[in-house]
This record gives sequence, structure tokens and C-alpha cells, in this order.
Amino acid sequence: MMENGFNRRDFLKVLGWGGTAVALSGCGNTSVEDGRETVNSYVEAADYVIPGIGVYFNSTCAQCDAGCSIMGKVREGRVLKLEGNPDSAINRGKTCGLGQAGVQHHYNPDRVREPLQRKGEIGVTITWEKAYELIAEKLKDVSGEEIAFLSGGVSGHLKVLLDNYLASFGCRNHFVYEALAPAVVRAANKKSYGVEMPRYNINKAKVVLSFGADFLGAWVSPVHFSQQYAQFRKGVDGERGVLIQIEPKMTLTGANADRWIPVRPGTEGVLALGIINALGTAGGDIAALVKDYDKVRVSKETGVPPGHIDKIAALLKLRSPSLVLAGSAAEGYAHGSQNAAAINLLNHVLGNVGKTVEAAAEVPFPQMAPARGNTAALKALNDGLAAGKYKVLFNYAANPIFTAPGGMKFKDNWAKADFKVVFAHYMDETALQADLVLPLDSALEDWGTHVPEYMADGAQINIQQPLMERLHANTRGMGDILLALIKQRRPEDYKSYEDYYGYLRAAMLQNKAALGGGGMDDDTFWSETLSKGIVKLAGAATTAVHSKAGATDLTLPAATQDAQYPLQLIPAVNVSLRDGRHANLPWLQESPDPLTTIVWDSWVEIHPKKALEMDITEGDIIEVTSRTGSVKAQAYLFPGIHPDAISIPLGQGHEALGRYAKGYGVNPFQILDAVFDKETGELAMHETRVKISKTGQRVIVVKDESAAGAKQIRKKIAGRMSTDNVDLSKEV
Amino acid sequence: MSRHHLLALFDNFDEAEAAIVELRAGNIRGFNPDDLILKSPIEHPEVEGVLGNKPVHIQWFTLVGAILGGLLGFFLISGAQANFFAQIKGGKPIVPLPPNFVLTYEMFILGGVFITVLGFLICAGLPAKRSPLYSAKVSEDQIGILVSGDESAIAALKAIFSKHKALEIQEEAGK
Amino acid sequence: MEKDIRENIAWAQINKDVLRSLEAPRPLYWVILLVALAMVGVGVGCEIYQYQTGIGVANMNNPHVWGLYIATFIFWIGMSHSGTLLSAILHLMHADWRKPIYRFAEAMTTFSLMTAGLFVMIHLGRLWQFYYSLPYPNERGLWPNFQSPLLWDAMAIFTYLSSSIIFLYVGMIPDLAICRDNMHPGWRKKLYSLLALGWEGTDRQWRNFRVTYLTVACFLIPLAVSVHSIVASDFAMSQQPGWHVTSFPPYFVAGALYSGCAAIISLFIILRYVFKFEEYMTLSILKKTSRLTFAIAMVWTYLNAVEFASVWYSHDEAAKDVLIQKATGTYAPFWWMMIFCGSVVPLMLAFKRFQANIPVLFAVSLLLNLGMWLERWMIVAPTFSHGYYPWAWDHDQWPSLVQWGIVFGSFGWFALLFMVFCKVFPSVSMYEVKEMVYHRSLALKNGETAEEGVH
Amino acid sequence: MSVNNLLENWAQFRHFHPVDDKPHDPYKWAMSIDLDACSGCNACSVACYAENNIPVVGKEKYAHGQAMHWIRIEHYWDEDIGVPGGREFPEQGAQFLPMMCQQCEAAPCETVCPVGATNHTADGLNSQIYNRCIGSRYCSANCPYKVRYFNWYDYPTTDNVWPETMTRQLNPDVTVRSKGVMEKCTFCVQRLNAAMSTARSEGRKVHDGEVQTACQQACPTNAISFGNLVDPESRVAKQWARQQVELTKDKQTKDAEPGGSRLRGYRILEELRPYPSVMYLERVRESAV
Repeated sequence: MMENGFNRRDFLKVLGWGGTAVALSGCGNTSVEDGRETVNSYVEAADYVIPGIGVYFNSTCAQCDAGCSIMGKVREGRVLKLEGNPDSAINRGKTCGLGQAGVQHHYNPDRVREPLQRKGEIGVTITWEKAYELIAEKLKDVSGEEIAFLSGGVSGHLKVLLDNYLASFGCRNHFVYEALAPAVVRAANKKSYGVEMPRYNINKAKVVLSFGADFLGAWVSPVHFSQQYAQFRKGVDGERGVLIQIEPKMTLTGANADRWIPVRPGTEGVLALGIINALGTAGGDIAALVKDYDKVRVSKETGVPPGHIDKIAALLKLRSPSLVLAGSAAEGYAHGSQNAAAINLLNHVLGNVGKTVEAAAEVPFPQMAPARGNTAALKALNDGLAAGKYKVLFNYAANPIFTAPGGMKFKDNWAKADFKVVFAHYMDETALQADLVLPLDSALEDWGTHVPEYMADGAQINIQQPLMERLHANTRGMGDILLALIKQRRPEDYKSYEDYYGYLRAAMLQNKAALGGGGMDDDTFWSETLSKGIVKLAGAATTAVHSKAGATDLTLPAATQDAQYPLQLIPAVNVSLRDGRHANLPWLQESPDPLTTIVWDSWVEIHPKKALEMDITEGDIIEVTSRTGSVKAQAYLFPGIHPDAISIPLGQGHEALGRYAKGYGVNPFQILDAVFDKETGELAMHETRVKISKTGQRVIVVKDESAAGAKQIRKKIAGRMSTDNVDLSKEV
Repeated sequence: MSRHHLLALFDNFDEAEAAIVELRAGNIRGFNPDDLILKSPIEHPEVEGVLGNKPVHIQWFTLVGAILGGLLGFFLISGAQANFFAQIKGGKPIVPLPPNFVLTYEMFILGGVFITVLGFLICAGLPAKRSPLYSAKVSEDQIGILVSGDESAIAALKAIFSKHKALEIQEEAGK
Repeated sequence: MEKDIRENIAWAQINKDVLRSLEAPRPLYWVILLVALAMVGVGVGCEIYQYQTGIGVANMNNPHVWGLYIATFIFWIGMSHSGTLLSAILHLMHADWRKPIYRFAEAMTTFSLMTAGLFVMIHLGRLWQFYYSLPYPNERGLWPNFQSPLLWDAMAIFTYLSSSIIFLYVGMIPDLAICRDNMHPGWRKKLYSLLALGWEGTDRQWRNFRVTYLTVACFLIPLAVSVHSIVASDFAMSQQPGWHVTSFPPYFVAGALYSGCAAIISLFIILRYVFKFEEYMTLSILKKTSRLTFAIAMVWTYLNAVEFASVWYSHDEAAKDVLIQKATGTYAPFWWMMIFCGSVVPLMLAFKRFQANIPVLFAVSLLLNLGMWLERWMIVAPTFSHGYYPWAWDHDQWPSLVQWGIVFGSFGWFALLFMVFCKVFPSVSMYEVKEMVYHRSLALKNGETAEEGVH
Repeated sequence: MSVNNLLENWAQFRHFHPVDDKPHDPYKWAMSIDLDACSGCNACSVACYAENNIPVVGKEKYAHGQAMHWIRIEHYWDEDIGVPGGREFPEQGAQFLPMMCQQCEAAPCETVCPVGATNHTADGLNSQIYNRCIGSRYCSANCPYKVRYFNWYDYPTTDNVWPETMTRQLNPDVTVRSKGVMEKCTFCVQRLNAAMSTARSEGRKVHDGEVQTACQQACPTNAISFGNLVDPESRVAKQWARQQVELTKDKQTKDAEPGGSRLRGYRILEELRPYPSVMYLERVRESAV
């Protein structure tokens, strides 16, 4: 189905990218400017434009940081659908629902279409020239230290350009912020394995023991892990892999586990040490460390029956190699680093390091390596803003006013900066508070290179290219904006680059040899690169993982009780909506949450036992109050949660972001306490304690699940067999 | 020779019946007993015997109509299925018999009813122009006996009507 | 013993009384007409809204793809059966007490069929493409799907409606002639002259008329049975639990006769009052109708019980679940109400003192009709709410006001048609009442003669 | 003449399908879904929305049960969880099940359509002809799986379903359905037709893997296989054969084995004899933990 046999340069020329100025359409085969469509002649169309036939172009999915390669089906100048690119080692032709919905970001009716400048309470449309002038003017009298740039995770040439831009006025305040990044685990991995993100070989493991890592849902690189998971289930030599998930609130991965074990929130590390103790194979200082964590104590603290601990230990001993994962449920505490370290220790004890935990390949261009987002950056920015350190603030690919925990009072501090520039796709909560909003091209209109944070087999650089002409005439790519801005500072150095495309091409060609294009002429190399959408770097360096456990000075606090706020709040990561940036995609809003099948809303997940105690039934509106604030949402009774915890999914509760997001559900970020991990300074997402009360109102929960309550009622609908009774050996 | 028409009205039905018997038995010259028409407000099956053997043929219409309806139904439907629905539906044959029998049955009845009514109109000679000798009393509570005969028979006929207490005798000289 | 009719009633008086109904009903007639018109207005308003917006405004959904429209459709189809019962079956059985009341019962048949037909169309998602379901030759060579019970329905209803209209009309010809003979010149006279086809009551006409009437009556009986069996097939031929029941056809037919009889009682009482038909629609006839209704009610109750019992006794878990759901789930109040109205209320009719008690009978007949309407709803909705596939269960769906409005309007529509008919055409068969009086007086005379002979 | 045609080909018109009919030739599209691989992530469903121009109905209409998802992800929990006297936690997780039109060989929906808007195609699909549909909804009433979805409103003109720019995403190969017609999963018939057309013009058959349904293509765990059941070399045919699931049976021989079969293949509500074209492979649960 791939169609590459045409001249790529024609394509680019047609799309208006061939070499003319940054913007405007005019020579394209369709024009969607101003909502008018031009009548096209197909008499002299380029040879790849066949009316009625879709042609596929490769690019990179920008919906999350996993870096899946996609092919966009383009027909008569419109991108219609995204499919996975089979050549990518990350997603191997597959996509998740989130990735599928990428086109809806592109065609979203609520996109910002013109640069807007704040005049009092309203935004006034201005030209790009005016906007650039305004930025230059505002930057004139401030020092580099008074400028801050907040961005989501960036990598590739955009990162290079951004770093250069910031360096041009001596600014070192680049805050890379991702609300839902596995930052604590990364730090713990660095300590345990010597690398921040090793390669996890789920497919080679016979047992996967996951402490709250939702690798099938929203964790790190879910499409890649899903593929590995499918192989893992098929099994190595017919021996089907066993998945055990330990977490206080069931995730999608937990729902697929052979055994889901609810653990008292925050005691994951204790359980990990308890399992090491039960294994009894560790020696040396590890044995000394775990000797107090006997079954009785561990069971008491974690709430996991001793029998389970034995069973897990026995299974892990019997089936090797296994893989232990520390996920977001384990890291979100003040002692999150300790939890993660204890869990990682299990991999060492089980001898998995080097087998199922391997070193990941690295891209040999450190300046292009991903700047990994975390929440400590937001804290640092927030502190700086609170202290009045920053006068000019840029914001790109983040919505901190929506995602900052309520306890930080970020919105108040944000207002302390004099001039705030937001590069935005939508008028989201942050853009609404900006002084200048610059409209961005959608990911399907823009150029770019991306280095995935999690590398599958071998290192790769992903190419992002426009799949169609700009939908709105006055949006710009982030690269083009940065190039225009950096030309204000260093015009001489960048004058040879007409636009970001030119810059990108030049930059890629410069390293042609290193990128595997040695011996090719420039045009061939570039054309092939774009046509593949991926640059695979053969023989890229890997950093060896530590095979020995590091220092294990673990101090795990016992679970505490809080009479005033008796419940732990677990802000759940929704597979589709993530940190809320995708809440305006109607496909995702209408895609039911896999576990509850609720759509278009938030809910408070509560264990039926707890609900019975408090006389709560499904649909009751309950008020959830933390030390920071309170929200009201419908109750949903769900046995897959620890009775001492409640959970509200993240992502809903927008006050802006357009028609599909605004006014649906509640935003639990608002009530998160500002508690941080002691070691890394990361926000402890799960450390907020709450109390709940009924408001007396009730609604009917909007969900796909029927009156039968997800039961099969004596029919064989979803069949299930035990491994004792099934013969998997000869399956096709 | 001109024919005359007479309509006699009776309110006593027994007398009317007796008059008919007498008319038929009387062997009046210039009057054919079959040229007697009874007009009544209600149906009188018991008078029919007196009127002589007058068969009804509607049932033949019914039979033909029903059979034609049924055949048309079956072949129209099966033919339509065979020509148009050359696609299998729900694992059933292209010409499925049970549904076609149901529809054939309905068409059988439809044809039967329609043709019966058609037969009725034909056999009863409806719609008809009203004969000039008609009295609204006939649709109320009186029996009318309409006879036609040669001029020569009129007097005899009138006498019989009068004898049987006819309330009124209308006369018309016809063609 | 009371008489069905006074034997010595003058025939001219019969004409006079009945013809008076065409001109001077009681004021209540106009009230009924206005109320009916207002109800039709509500229904039409709802239908226009639904037509323009989409049938989603009826608040149907997946799995509840059929709603009150289909239930009410069956209700009206059912109601139509009474006319056939009275005019055809009782005709064949020589029950002459049917004669004063069969005409309006037949009119009821026709108009309830017309109302039912409307529901088929109202129910459609694309009403404007309704003609796709008709078997007419066309240039595209397209035919409807003759395998579909809905198409059998269409055929059966068409046959039944046309046969009923013919039957009603043919039976009315002698009466139309009476009207023709008695009306002052005007549009009515022209209308009746046209429709009377020149009927003069000649022996030839009567002879053929009798055979025709008998033959059509013979056709109508199996036709009526087949119509409601086919409506039952809409359900019984499907695969859904609670519908796939062998006893559905007889059950539906019994239900149809039942609701028809109940409606006849209601309309009997109304007409008797509105058109001053006390002489003809006598309490004795009412009593006979009540007894007939009681008998049919018991048949219906029995068939109902048979259905439950056979479901209960079978191993069809899904069907059993639906039954349990009916009796204990969301629909339980309506289901038990149906049992009460359909099986308990008619027990009143077993008591002589109620059999001719007009207020009681009126209330009972309305309750019976309510019960029969609920029965149809309880056939349609619970199966949808609780089908084979548990994931698609929906126990909470509730019809929207639009749906209720159209159902409400349909009663107005029926009343409007019916009342207009009764004002334009004789709703009591004059010639047959005369026959009845004639034969009864003959019988009386013979009886007296016989008695005299004994003495 | 139709009567001639009728009489001459009578035997042909009386064939029962699929029981004593000839097998489909050259195509019989079928699917198999491995529930042990399915993680319930909903990617298939979103991909289906994208491919087939399925309207997003919004919260209010979803609440009324008017959602249009041609493929829906169902989940089933053990019956004794979270109820009084039952187990406290769902320790075995859920069983996810993608449910879409099963493209039955003897589809209950087909016979009941009054206008013949839904038919069985020669390549074994249950087709829906939108412009023939009059919206009687009998097909949905008679569908045991309730996988037919009705256009309760005119979604193309409904606010915020396809506003201004969103319309440009619509797949031109697939109709946008108007008010009052029934729709359902088509096995991505537009893709099948394109592939079959290409193959025909090249004088060959569509080979395995040449055409994928949108859900199959997206599925991150490869849980969905799709292909031609007539072609013995296709993955689907091999899976069906290996699982000993036969298309034309309402009771599989393997299920009669003493102690039950050790194979995972089954079809949902097979006993109702719709002969569905989708085989599911049972979920497996580890007995050691």
C-alpha cells in the first residue's frame, strides 16, 4: 500500500514548500485558504495525484512522546487517516486510538488561526510582523536571566534551534515540563541501571511484575509495549507469559493481568522488598536490607495476603527471565524514588538486568537528544515566577495553568511575569492568560525531526513532514517562528536559511554520512529520508547497564493515617486524554474509558465496600476535598481500586480549549497538594489526601456499559480458559 | 305492441307473496311470469321459492378470483425474487416457500374478495339507472311488485294487485 | 327477559331515527369532535417535529429501536378485529342481535386499520421513502423483500383494509338507498345517489347481495385471523427472546378480538347516547356484548398463561429472563397493570348486575383497552430492554413526549374519523334492523300461534 | 421472462445457505480475534471512526443510548466481584471483547428487512444499502448482537458533529449517512472492493495480508486477523482450521470431546444459528497465580 515511486521534490513544490517564502499557498493543487476551495485541473497534475486514490506519506505521530511513525493517507490534497508505519521499530505499523485521533487536532474547528495580542480582556488580531516586532521590543531591555521559556518535551532540530535562540541572549531558563512524565523512575533507573530509560524486553520475559506501570495504556511507549505484550502472551516456546500487576487503582494493564493485586497506596517499595525477602536468593547488603521485611510485616503494611507474596516469589523463581517494572503508581509519593529503587532492585536480584532490562541505543547527536520533561521544572519556574525573577515568559507545548497542581498557585504566579508569549494550537487555559498568542501549525502541517525518548531496537530519528497544505493561512510552524526570532538576534548566522524546512534540510544533509547517507547525492538522500520517514542509525552507541545493584540506602516510611483526610487521591491517567491536551478531540471524548466505559465526563472511582459504608451509589455527585481545594463529580463504584483510595481521571475539566473540551468533567490537578519527591523534587502526584462527602445530587452516569453491569449472564460471550486446559502449542 | 309496466305497493307482505303466487299461477295472456320483479326494503329469502328458480352465479366469480389472485401472488413474488434478489438472505433460499405461501394466501383472499364484488356488480346489474317506476316506500316498509306485460294483460294484473290489497298501483306505458 | 329490540317498532320509525342521527346528534358530538381535533393537532405537531428533526426525538435508541409506535400499531390492528367478529363471524352464526351494532363496529375496523397504517409510516426513519416497501413494478427492477414479516404485514393490512372497506360499503348499499330516498336535494343526496349505485331492492339485487355478503364474510374471517397472526409473526418469526413464541399468533388474535370487543362497548355507550340510539342499541345487546367480551377475556387470559407457562417450562434461558424481567424489572408496574386490567377487571363482566350497567361497563371497557394497550407495549419493550446480548441491555429507556404525543394524537385521529363517519353514514344498519324486527315479529307471531294451538 | 427463469432455475433458487450451499468462491471474508491479546485499548474503535465517517454524537445523545460505535469494546468482570458475599477485588482483571457486526452467513437481520436493504454478498459479507433503507429498524430488532446502529438524527447537519473544518477529514470512499438509515460494520468494504478490483485487473486473487480492515491495521497487539477463508493459505483460514471452528456448523464437533476441547476458538451465540464470520479465541488465565 505504500507508494513511494514519485519525485518527492515535486510534492514539496506543490505544497508550497519548495523554496519560496515561509508562508502562503498559491501554487498548490488545493487551496483551503479562507475556506474557499479552488477548482483544480487534473490534466496536468503531478503523477502521484490520482483522483480517487489515496497516497501515503510518512511522518511522525505527535500525540505523545513515544515517537511512533505514521503514514498519512492523502487524497486530493487532504490528509484523511493516519496509519502506523510498518518500518518503525517502535510501532511496527500500529497505532493507538490517541494516534488515530491526530487528524482531529489538525482539522479541529477551534484552532487559533491568527496571532492575537491582548488588549485588556480581549485578544486582537495582529500580523506576524507586528508580533515579531513586539517580541523584539519586549526583549530589548531585559537580561537573559529575566527570560524564561517553558516547553513540553522537545528533541531534534527544534531543540537545537531553541537552545541556540535562548543562548543568543544568554538565557539558561529553559524549563522542560511534562505533567505526566516518569521522571522519578528515570532518576531511579539512572541510579539502578546507569541509564534513565533502559530497553524493557517484555516479549522476552516469562513473568512481568509491574508495580503500577500502565505500559498497555499510557506509560512511556504504549504501542511498542502492546506489541511486545502480544508476543509475551503468545509465549516463548509455547510458555505463555504471566503478567502480575500491583497497584492501588486498576489500570488498563492491570485489567489485562493474570493477577491484579491491590496494594495500599505508597507501599509498593515495601512489597518489592518483601518479595526479595521471600525469594531468599539475595545476598550481601541486599539480604541485610530486606531481612526485616518478612511476610507478616509486609502483608500488614501493604495489605497483600502473605499467600500472594509466596506465590509471586515462587513463580518468579520458577520462570526466568522475568521483568519488574516501576510505573507511575509507584513513583508518585514523597518517597517515590525509594519505591522505584526498591522495585528496580528486584530486577537485579532476579538477574533480569542484561536480559530483559537492556541498554537502549542512543542517538549520537547529544544536542538532538530529547529534553525530557518533568514536574520539577515547573516547580523551579513557579518559584522563580513567585520571586518575580522573570519578566518575559514563553510557553510552548504545555498548558501549565491547567496541569499545575492547585497547591502551586501557578496561575497567580504566572501573572507576575510582565509579558507572556504562548505558542498555541488552541486557546487553552494558558493561552487565555497570555499577552501574545502565536498560532501554530498542526503536527500534520509542520516540519520537524524527533528523537524518541524511548528507543526500541536501535536508534532512530523520526522525520515529521507536512501531510497537507496549511489549513489556515496564518498559522506557522514552531521551527519557522524560532528561526524568525533567532534571526532577530543573529541575522548573519541564519540568513542562509529561508525557512525551517531549509534549515532542517541543510542540517540533515550536513550529517549525511552519519545518518547513513554516505555516498548518496543530496537530493536522493533527502528524498529517501522523507519517503521513509525514519532515519535508522546503524551501530549507534549504547551505554551498558549496571549489572550490579547500586547502593541501597532505602528508607521506606510506613503508611500513615490521616483522620481528617482519610482517603488517598489517585489522579488516574486516561489512555486517551492524558494530561488534558487531547480533551478537545471528539473521537477521544466519545471513546469509552476501557474500565468504566464512561464518556464525556469525569468520575470519582470508589470501591463498593467504601461506597456502602458511606451510602454512596453510582451517579451520586460527591465532593472531593483536599487541603488545596475541592471538586464535585459523579461517583462510579468500581471494585478495582483499593478501598482506602479514590481516583479521578485526569484530562477533563477544561475551562477553555474549545467546544469539545470546555465544560466537561472536573480537573483533579486543581486539588493536588504541592508535595514533592524528596530525592528528585518531582511532584508527588499520588500524595494528596482527600475526604469525600455526598452532595445529595445524583445524575445518570453516561457510559457504554449496560444494565447487565458487564456480566455475561450465563452466556458464553467473552470466553476464558485456564492455562491448565488450553493447548497453545500449535496455534497459528 | 307496446308493453306496460306496473308497480304495485303492499304493506302486507303475506298479501304480496300471495299476489306473486297468483301472478305466476294465473297464466295471464300477454304476461310472462318471469317479467316480475320484487322490490323490498329487506331481504326475503322465503319469497324466492315463489319467484321460481333463479340461480346465483357469484361463487364462480369468487373461485376464479381467488385462484387467479393466488397464482398471481405466488408467481409475481417468486418471479420477482428470482430476478431481482439473486442474493441470499439470511441463509434462506432465494425463493423461500413459507413466506411466499403467506403472501399467496393473502393474495388469494384479495383476489377472491375483489372479484366477488365485481361479480356482484355484474350479476346484480349495478350500478344501474333507476327505473321510472320506483317508490321511496320500497326502501322504507313496503314491498313493490313490478310487472311488465302487454297492454292486454294490464287489467288482469291490476285486478290481482287490487285483490291483494295493493296500496297503490303505478302504471307506465313503456316501449 | 329483556328484548334485544322491540318487535313492534315501525319501519318508518327506524328510518326516521337513524336518518336523524345524520343531522341532529346531541351537543356532546361536537365536543367529542373538537377534542378529537385538538388531539390530532398535538399528534400532527409532534409528527412534524419528528419528521424534520429525525426519529431520535422519540428517544428511541439501540437496543430500543422500536417504541410505542409499534405497540400502538398492534393495538389499532387488534381493535380492528371486532368489526369482523361482529359482522362476519356472528353473521355466519346467525346471531341476529349483532345487526344494530355491526355497522359501527365495521367502521371501527376500517378506521382503526387506517390509524394502524399511519403508525407503520410514523415509525419509519425515512417516511419519505415509504413507497420503497410497496411491490410496484418500477424501472429500477426493485422489489421489496417478500421474506420480511413486515411486508406480509403490509400485504395483509392492505388486503384487510380494502376488504373491510368493500365489506362495509357493500353492506351499506341498501341503507344508502334509503338515505338517497329520504334526503332533501343537496350534496348529501348526490353523494348517496352516487354511492347507492341505483339500488332499488329488487329480488335480483337482494339475491346476489346475500351471496356476496356471505362470501366476503367467509373470506374476512380467515383474513382477520391471518392479519393478526402475521402481526404476531413480526415478533414470533424473529429470533428475540420473549418474541420467538409459538403461541403468539392465537394469542394475538385473541387479544385483538378482546380489545375490539372492549372498544365496541365503549363506542356502543357513546353512540347510544350521542345519537339517541336507545331503541336500537339496547341494554340486552350490550349485555350480550359484555358476555362475549368476558368469554374472550378468559381465552386471552388462558393464552397469556400458556405463553408464560411454556416459557417457564422451556430451557430457553433468555426468554425466561425476559419474563422475569417483565414481572420484576423496570416494566413490572405496567406488566402487572396489564394483568390486572386484562384478566382481573373483566371478571366484573361475569356479574349480571354489571353486564348492562352503563357507567360500570364504560369504565370497565376503558380499563380493558388500557390493559390491551399495555399488553402490546409489554410485548415490544421488555424484549428490547433485555435481549440476548447482555451488553446491549437497557432497562431505563423511556419514550419521549413526542412519542406519547403521537400515540395520544392517534386516538384523536381515530375518534375524528369515526365520528365524522357516523355523522355522514348511517351507523345503524336500517335494513338489517328491519329484518331483525321482521323475523322476530314473525317468530313471535308463530310462537303465539303455536301457543294458541296448545290451548 | 421471470416465470421461465423461475421454472428453469428452480433447483438453484431452492439452495439453502450456508448448510447445503457451495462454498464461497473466490472470497469469503472472515475474521478472528484473539481475546488473549486484546488489551481493550480502544484503538480499533477510534480507527473505525476515522475510516468510516462515524459521527460523534455528543454526551447528551450518548446518554440516550444513541452512540454509533460500529466496533465497541466490551468488558466482562467475574460475576462475584464487588457484590455482597462476593470477592472484594477483580483479581483476574477484565475480559475485553471487541464486538462488531459478525457478518453472519445466515444473518437474522437480512430476512426481515422489508425493502431488502441488507443482503448477503457473494464474498460473504452482510451488506447494508443506505439509500434503499427506509428505517424500519427491524434488522436491529432481530440482531442478537445488537451491533446495528441507526441514524436517529441527521448527523451531517447536526451542530458540532462535523463542523466546518472537520468535514475535510471525511473519507470520500465511504458515504456520510443521512437521517433515518441503519448502518453497521462493513468489514471496511471500501478497502475490500479496492483490493479485489486491483487483483481482478491484474488477473489474480487478493493475497493474504494485502487488505486490512481499519481496526486490524490499528490494533497494537495484533489481536485481529482478517482475510479470505476460502484461501487455505490465509492466516484466518489457518486459524479457523487449527481451532476446528467450521463456518457452517451451529455446534462444533470439537466441543463434543469428553472433558471439553483444549482449543480456544468459538463463536458468540453460535447456537442461534446465524453462522457468524467472526471467530473469537478465548482469553487465557494463568492458573499458577
